Amino acid sequence: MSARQVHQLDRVVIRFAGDSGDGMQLTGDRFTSETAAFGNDLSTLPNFPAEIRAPAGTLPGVSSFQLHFADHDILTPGDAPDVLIAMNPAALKANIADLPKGATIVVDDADFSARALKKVGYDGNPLEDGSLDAYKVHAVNLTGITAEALKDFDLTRKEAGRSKNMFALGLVSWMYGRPIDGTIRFLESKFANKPEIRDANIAALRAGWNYGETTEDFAVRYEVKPATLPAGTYRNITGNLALAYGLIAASKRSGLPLFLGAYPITPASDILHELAKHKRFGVRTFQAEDEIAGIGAALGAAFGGALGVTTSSGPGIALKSETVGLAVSLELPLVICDIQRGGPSTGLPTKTEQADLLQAMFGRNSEAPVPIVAPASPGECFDAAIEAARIAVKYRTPVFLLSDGYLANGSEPWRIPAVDDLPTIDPAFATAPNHQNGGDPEFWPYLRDPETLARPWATPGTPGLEHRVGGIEKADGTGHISYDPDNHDRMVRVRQAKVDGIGVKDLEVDDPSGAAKTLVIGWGSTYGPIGAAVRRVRRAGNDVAHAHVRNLNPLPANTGDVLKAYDTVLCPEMNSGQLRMLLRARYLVDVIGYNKVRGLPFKAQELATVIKDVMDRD
Amino acid sequence: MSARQVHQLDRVVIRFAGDSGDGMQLTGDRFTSETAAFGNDLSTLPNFPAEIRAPAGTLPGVSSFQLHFADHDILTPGDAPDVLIAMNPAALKANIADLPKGATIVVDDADFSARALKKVGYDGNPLEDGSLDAYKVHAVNLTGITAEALKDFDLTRKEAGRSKNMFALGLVSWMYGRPIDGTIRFLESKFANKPEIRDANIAALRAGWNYGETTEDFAVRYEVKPATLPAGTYRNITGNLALAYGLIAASKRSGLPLFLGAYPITPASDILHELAKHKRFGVRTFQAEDEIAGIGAALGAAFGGALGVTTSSGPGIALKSETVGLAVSLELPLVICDIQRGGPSTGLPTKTEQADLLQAMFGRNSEAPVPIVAPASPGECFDAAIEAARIAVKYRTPVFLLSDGYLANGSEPWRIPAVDDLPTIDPAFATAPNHQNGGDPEFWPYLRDPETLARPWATPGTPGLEHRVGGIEKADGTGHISYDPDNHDRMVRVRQAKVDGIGVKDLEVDDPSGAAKTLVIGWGSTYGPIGAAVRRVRRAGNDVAHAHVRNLNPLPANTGDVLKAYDTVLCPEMNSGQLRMLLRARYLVDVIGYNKVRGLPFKAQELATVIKDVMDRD
Amino acid sequence: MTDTIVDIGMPGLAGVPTTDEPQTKKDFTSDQEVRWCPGCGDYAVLATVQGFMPELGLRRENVVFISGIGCSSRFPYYMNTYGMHSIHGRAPAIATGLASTRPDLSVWVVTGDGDGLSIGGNHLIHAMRRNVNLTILLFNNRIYGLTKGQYSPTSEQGKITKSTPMGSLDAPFNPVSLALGAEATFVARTIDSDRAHLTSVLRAAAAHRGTSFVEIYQNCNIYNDGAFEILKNRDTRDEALIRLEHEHPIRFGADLDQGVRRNASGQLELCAGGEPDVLVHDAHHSDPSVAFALSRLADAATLAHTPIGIFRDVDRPTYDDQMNAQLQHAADAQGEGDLAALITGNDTWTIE
Amino acid sequence: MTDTIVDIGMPGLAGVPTTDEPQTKKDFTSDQEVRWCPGCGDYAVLATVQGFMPELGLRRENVVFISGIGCSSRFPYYMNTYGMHSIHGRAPAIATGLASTRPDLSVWVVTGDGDGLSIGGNHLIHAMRRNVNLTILLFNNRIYGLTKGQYSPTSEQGKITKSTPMGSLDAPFNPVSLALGAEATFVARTIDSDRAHLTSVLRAAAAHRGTSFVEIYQNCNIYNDGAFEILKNRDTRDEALIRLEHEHPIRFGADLDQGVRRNASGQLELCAGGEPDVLVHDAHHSDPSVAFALSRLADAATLAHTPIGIFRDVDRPTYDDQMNAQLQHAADAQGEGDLAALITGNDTWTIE
Ligand SMILES: Cc1ncc(C[n+]2csc(CCOP(=O)(O)OP(=O)(O)O)c2C)c(N)n1
Ligand SMILES: Cc1ncc(C[n+]2csc(CCOP(=O)(O)OP(=O)(O)O)c2C)c(N)n1
Ligand code: SF4
Ligand code: SF4
Ligand SMILES: [Mg+2]
Ligand SMILES: [Mg+2]
Repeated sequence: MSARQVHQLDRVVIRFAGDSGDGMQLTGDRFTSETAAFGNDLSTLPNFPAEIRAPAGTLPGVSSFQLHFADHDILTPGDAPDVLIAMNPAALKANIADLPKGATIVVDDADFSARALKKVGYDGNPLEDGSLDAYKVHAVNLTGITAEALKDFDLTRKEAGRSKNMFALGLVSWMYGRPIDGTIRFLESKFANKPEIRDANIAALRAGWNYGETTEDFAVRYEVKPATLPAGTYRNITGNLALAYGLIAASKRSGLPLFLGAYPITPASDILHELAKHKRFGVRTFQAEDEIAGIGAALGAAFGGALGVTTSSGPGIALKSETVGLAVSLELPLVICDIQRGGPSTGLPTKTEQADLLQAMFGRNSEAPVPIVAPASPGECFDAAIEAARIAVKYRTPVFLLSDGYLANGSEPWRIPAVDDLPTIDPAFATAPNHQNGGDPEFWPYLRDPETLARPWATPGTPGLEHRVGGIEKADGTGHISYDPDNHDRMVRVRQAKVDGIGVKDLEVDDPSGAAKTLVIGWGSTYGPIGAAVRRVRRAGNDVAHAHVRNLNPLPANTGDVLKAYDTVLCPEMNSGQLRMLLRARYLVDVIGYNKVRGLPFKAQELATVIKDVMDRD
Repeated sequence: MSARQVHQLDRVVIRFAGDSGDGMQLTGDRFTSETAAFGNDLSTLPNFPAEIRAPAGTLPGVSSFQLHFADHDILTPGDAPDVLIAMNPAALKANIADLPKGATIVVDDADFSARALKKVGYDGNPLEDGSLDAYKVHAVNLTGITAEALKDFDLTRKEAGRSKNMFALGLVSWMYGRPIDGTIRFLESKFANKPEIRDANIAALRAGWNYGETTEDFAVRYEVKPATLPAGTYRNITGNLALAYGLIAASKRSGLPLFLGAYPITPASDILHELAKHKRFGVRTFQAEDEIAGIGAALGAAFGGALGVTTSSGPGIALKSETVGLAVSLELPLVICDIQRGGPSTGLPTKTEQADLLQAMFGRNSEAPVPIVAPASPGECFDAAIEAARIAVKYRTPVFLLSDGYLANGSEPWRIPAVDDLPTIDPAFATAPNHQNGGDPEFWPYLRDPETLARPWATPGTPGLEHRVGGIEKADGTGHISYDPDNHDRMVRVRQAKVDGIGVKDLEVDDPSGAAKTLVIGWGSTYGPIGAAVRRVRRAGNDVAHAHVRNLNPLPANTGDVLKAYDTVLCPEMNSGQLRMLLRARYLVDVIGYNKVRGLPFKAQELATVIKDVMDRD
Repeated sequence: MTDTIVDIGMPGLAGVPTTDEPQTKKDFTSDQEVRWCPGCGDYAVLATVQGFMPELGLRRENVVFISGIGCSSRFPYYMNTYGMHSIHGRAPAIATGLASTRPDLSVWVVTGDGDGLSIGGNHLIHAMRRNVNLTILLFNNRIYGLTKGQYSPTSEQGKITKSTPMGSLDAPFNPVSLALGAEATFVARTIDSDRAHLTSVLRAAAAHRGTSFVEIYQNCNIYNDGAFEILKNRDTRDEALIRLEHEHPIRFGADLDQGVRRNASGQLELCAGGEPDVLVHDAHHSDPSVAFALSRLADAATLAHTPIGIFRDVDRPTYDDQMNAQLQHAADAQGEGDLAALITGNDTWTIE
Repeated sequence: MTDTIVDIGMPGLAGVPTTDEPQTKKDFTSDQEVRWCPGCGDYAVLATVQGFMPELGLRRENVVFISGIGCSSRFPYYMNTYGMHSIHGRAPAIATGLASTRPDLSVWVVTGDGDGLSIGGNHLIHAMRRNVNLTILLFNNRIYGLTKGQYSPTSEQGKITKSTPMGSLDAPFNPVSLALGAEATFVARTIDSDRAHLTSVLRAAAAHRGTSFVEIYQNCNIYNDGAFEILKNRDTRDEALIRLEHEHPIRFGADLDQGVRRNASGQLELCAGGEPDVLVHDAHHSDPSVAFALSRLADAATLAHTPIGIFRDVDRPTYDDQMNAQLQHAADAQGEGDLAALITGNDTWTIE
């Protein structure tokens, strides 16, 4: 390391921002890997426009990636960046408001022409008009220097300029002492058959590092020591990747071949893309003509004895609702993953939201109860997938898994579990008749397990168990069509009782002092922000409890007791109060809501303030 | 009238039952019209199988029609029949359990052969084995006598036998002194171009009447005096017919051409059939390729300035959910009629249920609030249609109208309103720019009416107001695409506030003594059974209040006060407790549920007992 | 699950276990009471299918019937095999998932003109495009039966029904033309009441590997009685029906006195049966154009000159076979998946 | 709402009010910033459509563009007319409701190969069957653009995409064949970059009364760049493109040295342009068979010998015209509806 002065920091929030075409997501991903490899705890927040590539240099075209890394365990991508890397005026304009005074800005000043500035509504040049005086600004001609550095390659200046993101990455890696060999390896394999591009990018990366090393512009480097997390082998993982792996794990642990029926939709598509890569695991992926065919095919596969899965987001889930009702009536295992995004309707396709809870609970005709699980962090998507499959197979029922855009694309270090520690799932297929009619053995497809109320799962190919199932009401037991009023009433109750009876873990309450009077309850991806906020409130010397719901239907048996044990219950949600409504209806507890639907995760400070306010009320 | 002895009765419940092919629905309809014309109050309950014509003489093939008529106002089709007309052994077997001891049975004994009996599981002949001793049984060879009576027509005995339903109608009409000239007129027009059939049926009808008049078999006739209802001109009407008329009325009173986009489904299809007849009213009916196209076309028509309507039942409504979300986002008027039926999935297509309330509330992605209205009786479907259209047009929003199979096919006398008394609906189309940009006038499609929060409705063809709308989140005001976090949060709140702010009538409470401590609250078609039950409880000397919710979203402003004014609140529903959940969540009142999902309306006696039990609890 | 696989010379059934035990119609008849209207054409089709199945000699437990909603879609309840009565229009999608995961099953779809061509049209054309190994029986009665008689996408224009009291407005689909336009590899048409013909078409459909689309004209004697009378009535059928047979000249009429040929401008036209240039039917031709032209001979309104039989029967790799091949290839090339290795990936770090 | 209706010799626009004020491309350009990727073929199509509209001389306020979801479906935002960016695949259904109620509007649908042929396939074929008076522009880039590059129903078999790393398995739709199989009355194909050809097709489509289906080959330079290179590249296009013109012999090649004729067995085949029996194109023929045969000339994988231009253009009463006629007829025959009489009916009784 150079003799440059080094500042110790316990945590840093850094944001890369540029045009959709500038490769900011890739740059962020790489810096994240370096940081993970270095051993910091981290949390990320990608943020990109719905358009593929809105015109260069415009505000709608800005894409960004935020990373929070620390020497201790952290829960969120950070409220406000300490450092902003801005690749053009638009990126600066679009992000400056989020920066606290004193923050560091590294900005590519290659094109701050009047035209470029006007395009984004700058009257003057912010680099000159003093409007950035409150920040530590490093204006560097990243494009120019990169092009210079690559002049020996046979690339046009324009082409060479494209590697500026790697130059920036090299520079920032130097600033924070990140190893770059991982990125070099990555570039080598990614551009294996485009050697010119490969070498150019690697050269740019190195040039960036050296630029930091050599120029006087950067007086200090920063060091963030590795975090001490629980022992184990770690990797960085996004929610969608963890979800895909969880589904494959569930397939392996159940011995059921995995069948995914899906239609592409943001932010769920990557699960389809990931699973499509793993055919050697016996994974079948079917890109259907629409969402209805996607879930239909998954249900057909389930009828045949596969682990049927369908993945989508809000609008696609709405289309599946009639078929979900059929699955409830057929009582076949099915996992339905809803990677929630901003709505209503097309809404904000690339932004996050958790407003599909009530759709999952009630979004189909008549009484059709469906279990719901929801992971609280990217890594938990792995466990949630296995849990959803477990419930689906054991109870012969469709199950909703509610993730969201933030979990899907956000990442965190994940302790890799030992395969043998993963739960096993027993399909317990029916193999023989289960009823005697006089002397003759018969198979009754709706004769239930008295304990779980699950019906037998007899798949085609099993001799002697030939039977027909359908969406018309069935006679309890035989499963024959029945219009009998009392039978219908009984079946409605049994389907409800089966879901209500599903065994789920008790709700855990984090209340270190045990003296808290206020409980903050949440579900899904608000876990991080709530957890971080609660820590702040405690650091400020107050007692507050936090409980996070992972099984939303049925709710943990102790939920009512937990709620009633506190004077005040606050439920922050990125919706208009959906879990809040369910809790109030069920337990008649005056749960208070804090609801913001901005397409972005809560900020820890924001929630800390809200919690404090609520506590001060009484 | 013959010198036969005449018994005065205040009310009679009669049920016609036979094969799907025996024309029981028609017979019931005719007897209902005669009874209406006679001036009794009445209530009907058709009940038929999902199969078009299950094989003759089998239990699944039995179709029935129940009619309750009285000399006072009544609220339900009656709990148990005083008289059963059974056209064959299957009809007897399928209905006998519903008859109280002492009831009268008129049964066609034309085919009580061993084969026929065995087909329905009779070991012996019930007409001979004494199993019917507790009833007044008239075994008459209706088929034979009818054939005899028609022997002069050139019809085979088999063909002639088909008129036995008219013979039965004639006989029963005689028993209760109903005029039959209306039916004769009906037959004359129905079979105008089949003179042979026409005359045969009329002859059979007369023969039936004369049979009663002449044979000794029927010793008594019964008389039920006309009821004294509020002054006015009345007609008998079913819920589906009233709903169709209500939509046409809304079209006339708003000046908006009516466009129905629908896909056939039981029990909603008859609304499509009815509206298709009224092209002279400028009504356009579009039988779409599916439910999604049905609502899509209706929405397209609404964009063009029509009164867009779509009609369906549970499974079809589930398919429409994504498009409902689009309508919420576009903020265009749209009326969505859900004629609820038994579920989940295909369920019990021809049976009633009220289990789509939560689907209407929450059945789509993200936060997409939609107003909901629900008629309480067949006749009220007329007003509900107008109310739904009023809200849709005034607030530029999709509106759900929740009817059900019982309201749809059931009928009651309906006081025909004077057209001029019907509310008028002002489309208030936008005709000019609503914003100044410097000097230039602009049209902002999302610039709202400060009071209703409704946006302007500018239809194509209006010069100067050209604009684009879409399902992506829009900037408050301009309506341009906006991914701005705060704008999204604001829009979510505004859409909710608009619906919450809809002006709806206060909840009326029926509490004559004002001393009741228990409130029974319901919605939809349970109005009749609850009302009748409440009367019984009161007749037994107890105080009980009844409130019936017609606007389910938003709920009437006084709902909370009403609930809190009683010690005990009971909410009977033909679902697992859907309104109950909404009330508990919103008002934290411990509403008790009574929930039966049998595909049939509640019985008054059943509810009376439940109410009494609840009252005795405290 | 599969065991004895005897090659019965039917590519469509390769991989489906057979049985040596003799089978009869009764073996394929379930204990459920049939609930169609007396006289419904569905009875005839059911009887023929039940009577035909034993010929295939498949293990009953490896046969699955999947249907949507409609009178015809009640079909699976009456077959003593595995079956699913699903929801309106979705059977092809559901069957696609089942067939793609279970090569050891013989999967049949039963649908109607409303179920398959109205709400389910998209799933149907996509199934044919993908060429999933399914046999689709579309019962075309040119009406919505179960919902009591509205017009359907195959009803003749101007049809008066409950929903169209002044007559329907839209031109009907020609299911055979639609299937050919959707890249179908097997397309046939037959009639409920013609047991022999229906059986021969079922045999060819079962033999075909890929999506076999079979349109069955079916009489709804309650809401559209006599819809196909012209093709059934002794006096009219010979003139109205054109029976297609592979490699045979296309002749029809009481004594084959009429035929089909191509006229100067390239269109097909009717001619005397004796003409030398009468078209010889080639169901196996890779180009669907002639089959398409044949599908246009019928008069949409009267059904005069309606060709029945197999319009097209060509080979194309099936979706499910290719999917299974990719799985096999992946496993062969990279070895069975190792879960531990997968979830570990290449970028890890360890904390003691 | 309608006023001055000048007959501009375009049946498809009869009833749509025109204006005398001169219009320019700018009049049809909205103030919204276009957000497609630089280089996207959509820009070319947008420019051509905006440039073409003034030729029609319609009142801007009587023109409506309705789209689904996809990159191409952002189109309406950029047209300074009325417009709706609806939901995925549903534009044809929405447009059907609008067109049926508003004969005074010129209704355009913009969709993509995924929007229109995958999720929206059923609405598309039914719109064509009904022959609603719409013009449907299907932007076919043979890929899902907006969702970042999965294969689509028009992608060539074996296509490697994010969702098909080992290659796609299903045979693509030929949109023209599908449309012809779905009873379409106007079917054409053109190319984003060929402004003159695109304009001529738009003109004919607008003139046609009924559903005009226009497939536009559109380059997605991000996820499927060069998909139509063979049809655009100077060196290959003459050999690859077959330009159809009504009543003209079907010739192609640099100096029209190639042609299309019908061979002995009745199939179309390529031949020397000079051959006497080169097929003369007849877009107005009532029988779609020849048009269908032409649609099969193109090689689904390479697009070699791809016909462009108008395959079919025939008259058939439109759904909306017939619907309006029924309303008119009902009113004429029975008089305008009387609400009071309607709700009263004939079976009433009065209580004083
Ligand atoms: C989602 C949904 N929409 C509508 C219906 C009502 N429905 C049941 S069957 C049917 C059409 C039946 O016609 P077809 O498919 O031709 O079958 P058929 O009864 O004529 O044999 C309809 C519209 C339904 N059950 N589900
Ligand atoms: C109901 C629903 N399903 C899926 C999506 C995601 N989605 C948006 S556009 C699209 C396909 C776009 O392909 P195409 O129609 O060819 O348009 P292009 O982007 O290629 O122009 C998909 C799958 C959605 N928005 N809504
Ligand atoms: S309604 Fe028609 S199709 Fe349905 S069962 Fe009866 S006859 Fe058959
Ligand atoms: S992704 Fe492709 S289709 Fe979409 S805007 Fe970019 S270039 Fe055009
Ligand atoms: Mg049918
Ligand atoms: Mg595309």
